[in-house]
Amino acid sequence: MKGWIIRSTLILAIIVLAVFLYIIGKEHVIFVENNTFTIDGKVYEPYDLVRVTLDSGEPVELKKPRGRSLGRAKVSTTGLNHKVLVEILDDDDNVIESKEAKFNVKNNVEELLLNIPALMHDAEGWVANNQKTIYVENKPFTADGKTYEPYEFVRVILDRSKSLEIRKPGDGHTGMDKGVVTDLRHTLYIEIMDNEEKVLESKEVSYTVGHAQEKLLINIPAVMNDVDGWLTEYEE
Amino acid sequence: MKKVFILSLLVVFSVAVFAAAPFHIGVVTGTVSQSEDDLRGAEQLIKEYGSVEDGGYIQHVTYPDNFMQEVDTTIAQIVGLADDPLMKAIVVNQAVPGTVAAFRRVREMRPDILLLGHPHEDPNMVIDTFDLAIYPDNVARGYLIILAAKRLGADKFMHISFPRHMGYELLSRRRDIMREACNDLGLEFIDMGSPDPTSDIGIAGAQQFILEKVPAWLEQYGPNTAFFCTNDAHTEPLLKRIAELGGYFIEADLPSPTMGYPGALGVTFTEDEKGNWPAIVEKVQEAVIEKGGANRMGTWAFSLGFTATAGLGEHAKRVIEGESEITDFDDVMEAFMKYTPGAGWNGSLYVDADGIEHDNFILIYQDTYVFNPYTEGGFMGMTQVEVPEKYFYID
Amino acid sequence: MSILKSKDNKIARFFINNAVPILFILFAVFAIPMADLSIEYLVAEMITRLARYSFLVLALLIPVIAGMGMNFGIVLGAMAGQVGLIFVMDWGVMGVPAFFLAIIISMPLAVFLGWMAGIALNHAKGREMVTSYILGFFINGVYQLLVLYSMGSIIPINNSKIVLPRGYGIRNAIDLVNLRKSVDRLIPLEINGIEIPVMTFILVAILCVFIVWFRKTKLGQDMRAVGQNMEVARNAGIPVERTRILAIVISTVLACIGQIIFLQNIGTMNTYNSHEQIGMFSIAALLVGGASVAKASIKNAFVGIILFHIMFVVAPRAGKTLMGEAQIGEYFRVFVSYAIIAIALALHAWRKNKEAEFARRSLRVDTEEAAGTSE
Amino acid sequence: MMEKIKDFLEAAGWPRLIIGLFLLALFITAPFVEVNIFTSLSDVIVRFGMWGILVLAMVPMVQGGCGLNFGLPLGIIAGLLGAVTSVELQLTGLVGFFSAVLIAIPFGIGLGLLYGILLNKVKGDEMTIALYVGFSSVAFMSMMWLKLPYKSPDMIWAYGGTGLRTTISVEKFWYRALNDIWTIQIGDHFYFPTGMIIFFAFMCLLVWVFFHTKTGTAVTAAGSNPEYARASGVNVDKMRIISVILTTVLAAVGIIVYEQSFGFIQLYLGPFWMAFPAVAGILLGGASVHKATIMNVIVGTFLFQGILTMTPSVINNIIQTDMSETIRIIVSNGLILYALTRTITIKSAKVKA
Repeated sequence: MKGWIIRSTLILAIIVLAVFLYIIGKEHVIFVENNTFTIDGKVYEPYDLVRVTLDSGEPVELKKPRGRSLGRAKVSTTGLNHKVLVEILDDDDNVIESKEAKFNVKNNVEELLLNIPALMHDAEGWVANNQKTIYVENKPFTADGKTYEPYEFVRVILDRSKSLEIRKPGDGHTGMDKGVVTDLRHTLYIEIMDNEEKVLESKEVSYTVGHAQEKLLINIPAVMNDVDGWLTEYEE
Repeated sequence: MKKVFILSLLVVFSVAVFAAAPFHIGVVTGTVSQSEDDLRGAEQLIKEYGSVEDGGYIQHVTYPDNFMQEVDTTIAQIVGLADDPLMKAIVVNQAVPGTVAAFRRVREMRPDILLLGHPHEDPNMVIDTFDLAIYPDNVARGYLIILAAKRLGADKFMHISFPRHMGYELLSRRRDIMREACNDLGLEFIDMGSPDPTSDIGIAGAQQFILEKVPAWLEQYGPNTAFFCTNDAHTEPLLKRIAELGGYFIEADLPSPTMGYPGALGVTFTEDEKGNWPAIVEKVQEAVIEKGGANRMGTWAFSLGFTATAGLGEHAKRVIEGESEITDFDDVMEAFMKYTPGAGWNGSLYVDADGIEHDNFILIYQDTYVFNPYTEGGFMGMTQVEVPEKYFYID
Repeated sequence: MSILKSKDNKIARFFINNAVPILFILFAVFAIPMADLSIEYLVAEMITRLARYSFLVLALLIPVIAGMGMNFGIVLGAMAGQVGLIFVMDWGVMGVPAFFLAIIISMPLAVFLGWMAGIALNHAKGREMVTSYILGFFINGVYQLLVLYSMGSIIPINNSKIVLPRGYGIRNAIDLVNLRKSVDRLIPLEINGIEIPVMTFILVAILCVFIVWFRKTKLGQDMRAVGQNMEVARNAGIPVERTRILAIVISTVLACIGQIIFLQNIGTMNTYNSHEQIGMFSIAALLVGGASVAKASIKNAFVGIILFHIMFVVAPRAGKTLMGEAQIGEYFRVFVSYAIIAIALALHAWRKNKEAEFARRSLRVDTEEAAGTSE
Repeated sequence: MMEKIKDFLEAAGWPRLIIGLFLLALFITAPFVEVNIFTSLSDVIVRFGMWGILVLAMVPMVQGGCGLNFGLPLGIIAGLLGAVTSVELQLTGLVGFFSAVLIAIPFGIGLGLLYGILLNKVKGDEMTIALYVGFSSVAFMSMMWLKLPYKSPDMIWAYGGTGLRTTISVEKFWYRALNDIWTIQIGDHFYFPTGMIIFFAFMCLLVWVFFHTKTGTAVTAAGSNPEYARASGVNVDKMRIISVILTTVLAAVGIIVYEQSFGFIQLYLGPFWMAFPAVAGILLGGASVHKATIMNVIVGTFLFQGILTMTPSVINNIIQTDMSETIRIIVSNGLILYALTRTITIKSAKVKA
């Protein structure tokens, strides 16, 4: 009896240790971004030069984005509680303004996006999940009293990587699928097919997701017919 | 008198100093028993630029024959090159497992050394560590080999491989592309498993399997079956049987006229044919035609292994001397053309699963050469064919 | 006269006892200058090799005590360790926590595999080495089935850097960049530009203490008894089968940890091959260090790693200089390395004979003296 | 008759019976998955003939008390030297084959002598040392293949450099020289390499005869009980050396037989992989580290090569993916493991006879 208690305690202790190790060791990639941030019609502009220190790591310097640059840096971190120190610099590297903030990461979040202008203005969503779940539906869409019908068989490629195949709802098909994408700017490649998988029609569109949005819904018939409102926030 | 002596001593010294190469290039290849052509490429470089022992540019070392197990030795050999303060570039052909680990250590020790190679390890790791990687374009070849088979008259296509190779992203992807291409071009695709030459039964056991099974396969699937295998050890017996009994062999996994053919068909070479690719192709062609393999068997006219070692070495030298840009596709091809006069090359940049194009990972391929009895040679013109876009999206 | 004789003996005994290291030092004296490698590089390389291999080689000791010979079955432990690493990398855990988490995950698997191997070896008494060798092949097939076909399809693995794009099967190479040298560099120390993996050496030291302590425990004593004579041990009430199984389980678990240490040092993992030759190399190193199938010590392990690996690093370059061709250098390395092991083993056997002779002689002197006093 | 069957069963033992039944099951399944049973049977027989002598080469050393010969590559190298020299001399047909054998034998004796002397120094550790002798001899010969002055255009490299190719085709010389003596060909599919099988039987006979000579019994005595043998005046060390020489020569002959059927001479790493299948074969046949008979060789070679041939063919045709190789590894090594972990009862009566 005594041996049994000791053993089960030991096993329990090891499991607790494993969970603890998982939590403190889990990698969270944090993208620090010095880029324009828009929320509720308000626009926060990026700074010329900022220095960002995450926890006690090496500081990173970010310039104002130019051309294709997104003004970003990638920092790998572990643990759930972080603090960030932002220093706005002038041309001679003098600190004009600085601010320190704290934030938490949920354990199951792989990537975070941290927007500096938003942080400096305390705007909602300055730190957000960088992974967005995109729900794609092949269902009837109604707009301006007109209804666009779903297609027999559709192949959708999210950002040239994740491929989804969706049939018309009914016969056990839900007419819906989802995929996870990272970042804010995305492309969507759609192929309308017949039952022999021959492509009848294809289309490519690009779209942008807001910082704070985590789940989005795309309606295929609406996209194919260029109807506004094909991209909405997803509600369970 | 004394002055003259000192002066002459100075002259002697200065000659010695100036005669020595200003920098060194490390070249790492397999031995002849693993990959002959790779090593011959290194010998070509030594012939041109001299070995470090003789004051030249090239420091050649080899990795172990059973490199899959002796990763440690591969790492030590590569890192050992970086111990030389004059070392400015390291070319590894083929960059077998352990190269990435070694390159990371070289980077830590000597960030100035250029790192080039033909990688075996996962593209994700290679992109982050290599300055330049070249790889046969298995995406395009997945389609083009099937197309060539169809043009030659095959109606079935057999892909022979084993689990360990199917753990390689680019090999596994090529198989799926081949399957899709067979579907589209109307060939039947047969996925065949075979013993792994590095497993318990060894190379001989794996080869014996091929020797025994090809006749059975030809009987079951008919003489219009094209065969393709992912492993070099399987190539030799496969060629022997196809030449004897029928079937098609478009090109090897790492094509070269010296890949499999000389051993399989007992081709004899004289001393004066050595080192001359066109003469070797002709000699192999004679043997293939004699066995009745005309219009059924092919290769690349210039060895990939040879060209990769020599071409990457040449490119590295040009980059260090400021003549070329490390990741400039045209510059790379120019260095390659030096060793393959008149060959048709084509290629693209590797695009990863996230759709990001990497300019330090170049995929290349040469035109397929089919042995035939006509003197004009059998280039298939595969480099002119445009590969349909959809194959690039197949995972 | 007897004093002179014993002095003679001392010198002779010194050479005989240290024949193998002397042979190696002779080899090194010739080969190192020919290899044209800097001393810093060699020292750094040896420190790396010690960090990489110590744990794995030490894992061989306990089955030797139990009379089971060289355990080629440590590849089973290595495979278990790799499975642990795959999971940890999939979950995106990094650094030292990843290291310990991988150990915790793979431990039950290692215990299970060790237990199975132990049972199999109990059915193959006297053929342990061959059986453990084939056991390695067999479990390798099971490992392939698990990693290449089940992971991603039955066992959920989602990280696209680990799983093949086709959706199941682990890639042939996995990047351990998040784990690379995390333990080695936990306590950073650099002497003369040479990095010392302090934490790894602390772990190795703990293991050495454990082995020394273990030998003195009841179980350790039992193992020695079983190793010397199974029948006698059985008659003395020692559960022979159970003791042997425990020896293999401990060895497998240590090998599992050893493989994780090995891979965190290298920083990349060949999913299907990293484990294969672990047994072969560890055993070779231990043998070079002066161990035999029946007797091996901690000292043998360390001496062996240094000597064996110095040869591995130096020989290809020395061979190249000697023969003027790179590939011949490579063959030269393999030839010299293994030929020297063969010679070393022959020398050990010779030493054993000589020692027996010395023992007989001293015994004879003792009895003569004893006889003298009694008269 | 019944007695004989019973005897055979006892000698064969359950593991072999079960593995034999498994093999039989594979043969029965074969036609249903479109594997031609005659081709398969023929393949198994050919492989049996190819491997037979190499497996037989294990026997003298085991009987001499030196354990399983992981140093088989050493003997193989002697054979390769013979084969390569015969090709260099452009000898063809049976003349080529037998001259290869004759050239190989002195090399085999010489190498065997040195090997035997080394093994006598390390009594108790023979198997480990044999492993390393195998490795180092393969590496040493790799250097030699590059440096030996063979010049035949059939054997030199295509592109450059000195030395011999990795694979040399013997098609123009003595391909199937032995196989094709009195070949029986039934239909398109069944081929029986009579000559090779007869040669194997002849070699078995020679070994059997040897072990019934005075020297042969002395070797067995030295192997089974060295102390007793020494007491009765047998020079144990000498007997061990004889057994090692015999093993090495048999391996040398075995590889030439193998090559004439295989069609290629494989140099460099080729010999490296040959020891394992031979060791596995004899173990599967019921031999132990201390005792091996010719019956073990015949049964073991047939079973092991049978499984090696049949498992991939049948499984491949059942599931058409690369997974079949994984299953082959599990099945064939599982069976060897099974054979190894069954207790082998050594019948003392047999030893005396």
